[in-house]
Amino acid sequence: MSDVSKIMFVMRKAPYGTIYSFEGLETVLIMGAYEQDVSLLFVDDGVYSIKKGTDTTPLGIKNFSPTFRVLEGYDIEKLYIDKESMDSRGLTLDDFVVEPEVLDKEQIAKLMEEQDVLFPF
Amino acid sequence: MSDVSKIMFVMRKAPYGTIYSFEGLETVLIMGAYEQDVSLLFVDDGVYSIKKGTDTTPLGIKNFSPTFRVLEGYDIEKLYIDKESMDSRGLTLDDFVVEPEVLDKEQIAKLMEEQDVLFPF
Amino acid sequence: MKFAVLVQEGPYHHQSSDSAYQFVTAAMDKRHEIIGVFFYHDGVINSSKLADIQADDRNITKRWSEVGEKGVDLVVCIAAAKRRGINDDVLAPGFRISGLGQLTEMAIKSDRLVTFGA
Amino acid sequence: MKFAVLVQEGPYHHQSSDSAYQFVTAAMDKRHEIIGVFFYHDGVINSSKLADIQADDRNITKRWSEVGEKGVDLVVCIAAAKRRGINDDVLAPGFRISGLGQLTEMAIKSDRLVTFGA
Amino acid sequence: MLHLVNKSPFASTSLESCLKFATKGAPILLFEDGIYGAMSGTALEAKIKDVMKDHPVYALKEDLMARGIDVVIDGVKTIDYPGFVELVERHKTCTWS
Amino acid sequence: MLHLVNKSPFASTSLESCLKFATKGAPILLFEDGIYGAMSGTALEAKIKDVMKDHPVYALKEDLMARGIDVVIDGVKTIDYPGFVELVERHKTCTWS
Repeated sequence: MSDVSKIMFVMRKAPYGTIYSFEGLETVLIMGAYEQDVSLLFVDDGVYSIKKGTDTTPLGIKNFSPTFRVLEGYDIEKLYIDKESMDSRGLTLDDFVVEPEVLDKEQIAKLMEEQDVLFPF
Repeated sequence: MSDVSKIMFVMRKAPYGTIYSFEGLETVLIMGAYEQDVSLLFVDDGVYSIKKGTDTTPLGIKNFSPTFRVLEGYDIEKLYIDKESMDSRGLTLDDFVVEPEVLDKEQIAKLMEEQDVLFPF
Repeated sequence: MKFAVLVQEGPYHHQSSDSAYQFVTAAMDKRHEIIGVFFYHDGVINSSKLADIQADDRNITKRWSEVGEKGVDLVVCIAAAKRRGINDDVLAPGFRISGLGQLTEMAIKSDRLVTFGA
Repeated sequence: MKFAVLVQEGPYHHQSSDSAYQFVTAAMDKRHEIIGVFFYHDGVINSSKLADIQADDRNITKRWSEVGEKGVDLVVCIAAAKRRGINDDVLAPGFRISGLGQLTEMAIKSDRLVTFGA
Repeated sequence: MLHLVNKSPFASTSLESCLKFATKGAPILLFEDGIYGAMSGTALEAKIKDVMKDHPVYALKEDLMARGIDVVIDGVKTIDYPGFVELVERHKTCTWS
Repeated sequence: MLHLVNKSPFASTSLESCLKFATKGAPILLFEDGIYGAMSGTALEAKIKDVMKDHPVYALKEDLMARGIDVVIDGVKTIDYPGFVELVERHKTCTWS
C-alpha cells in the first residue's frame, strides 16, 4: 500500500430527512486535512445533498448544502456524480452548488474498485 | 365516539433488523389490558414478524416472534394479514406462529378507514 | 380538537422530531389542545438534558421543554428509555418517564393521534 | 490483517451494532488485529453506561466494554456524541471520546474498514 | 384517512404501500424526504400524475424549501404546517414511514 | 470488492443500487434484513438467480436463523460470521445500507 490512501465518500442519502449526509460532510472536512487521496461520489438520493436553493429557515435546521462549496478550499477536488441518479431525478449540473464530474455506472464501478476505503453516508 | 376505541397496529417492518416490531409488540401487550377494540395487521415486511422457526441464539438477541402467540390470552384475537404481502414473499399460513385472517387490499383499506387510531410499527 | 403525537425517532439523526415539533406548535397556534406527546423507540433520546448543541443549530430538547412549559405533557416510554440510557437523572425540564399505558390513554382520549416516525 | 470497524447506528434500535460486534469477535477469534471501532451518528449511543438492560436480553454496551478490555480501541465521535447527550460522565468502560481524526487514522492504517450502518 | 409519507420514493417502498391501501379520494401528504415524489420532471412524475386521478396529493412547503425544490408536479398542492394541521382536523391519519 | 447489503429488498432500493455499481464477479453478502432476498420462493427469486449469473451471492447463516428462513435459493451460499471474516480477508468492502 502506498503512503497515500484512496478514500471515497459515497453520499447515498437525502439531506435533512436524516443526518447521514450532514455528518458525512463533517467527516469529509476533517479528512481533507490528512493529505490523503479523498473523493466524493454522489449517487442515489445523495445527489440531493448538493441541490441549489435550499432554505431551511422555516424549520430551524442548519442549511449545510452550500457548505459543499468549501471543499475546494480543503483540497478536495474530486467530486463525481452518477448520471442515472441525476437523470431519473430530473436534475442537471445547473441544479448543484458544486460541479461534480458526471460519470456513468461503469466508470463509477471502476472508480470504486480502485479505492482503499469506501465510506457510505 | 363510543366508549371503546378501535385501535389498529400496522406491523410493517421486518423483525430483528430494527426494533419497531419488538417494541410494537410490547405496546400491543399493554393496550390489551385497556379493554379497547384492538387489532393487528401484518403487511409488507411486517409479515416476517410472525414467521415460525426463528432462532436468535447465535446472535444473543431476544427471540420475540413466538410471543405473538400470547396475544390471545390478552383478548387480542383480531389478527389480519395482507394476502399480497404473504404471496410475494412466498409465505403461507403454515409459516406463521399465529393464524391471522387473510385479507385482500380492498378489505384492508376498508378496515383501516374504520379505525380511530392506527399505530405503525 | 384534542391532538396527541407519537415521536418514534431520536433528535438530529432523523427529521421526525423536528416535524413533530413543527406540527405541535402549528396546532397550538390554532388553539388545539395537545393532550400529550409520547416519545417511543429512539424518540426517548429527545429528552436528554445532556445534549450539547452548537449555537448555530436548533436545540431540539430545549424546544420540547418550551412546549412542556406551555402545559403539554411530554411522556417518555420507560421501557424504551432504559434500553437507551435515559433515566430521571438526565431528563430535561418538562419531560416525565412513564409507561405505555400513557400512550394508550392518549390514543383513547385524543380526537387525532399523529405518528412521526422513520 | 488490520481491521477497523465503523458503527453508524444506536443499540437495540438497529441491528448494526450487533452485527459489528459479531464480526469483531469472529475476526479476533481468527487472530486479526482490530485497530479500532469507531462509533458515529447514533452509533455513539452504544457507549452509554446508563443503559439499563433486562436480564433476558443481551447487554450491548457491556459486550463492547468486554471487547475494549481485550485491548480494542473504542472511539466515540465527539461531535456526534454531543448532539445525542453522550459525554465523559456517562461513558462505559473501554470507550473514549475523540474526533473524526481517529476515524481517518483507522481508514489509513487498516487493511480493511467495514461499515455497519442503516 | 390522511396518509402521511415521509420517505423518498427513490429509496423506499413506503409510497407504494400507502397507495396499495389508500381508499379512493383519500388525501396523501408528502413531507420530509417524501417530497421528492412531488418534484416536477423526475422519472416518477407520470406515476404521481396517475395517483392524482384517485387522490389529492399535498406536499409540505417547509420541506420543499429545505430541499431546494421549487417546481412541483402540476396538480400537487403545496401546504405549510398550518395547512397540515387543517388536513388533520378533517381526517384521521395513517403514517407510512 | 465485497458488497454488503443489510436492507430488505422488499422495503428498500439498496440492493438495486449495489447491483448497479458492482463489477462482474464481485461477491455480494446479504445479511440482517438483507437476507430476505435469499429466501426461496419469493417474487424476487428470478431476479436473484439472474444476479448469480454475474456475482457469487452469500447469505449470513446467523441472520437466516434469527428470521426463521430455512430454505435459500439454489446457488446462494450460506456462511457464518467466521465465513464473513474470510470474505473480508479476501476483499475490500462496500456497505449499501
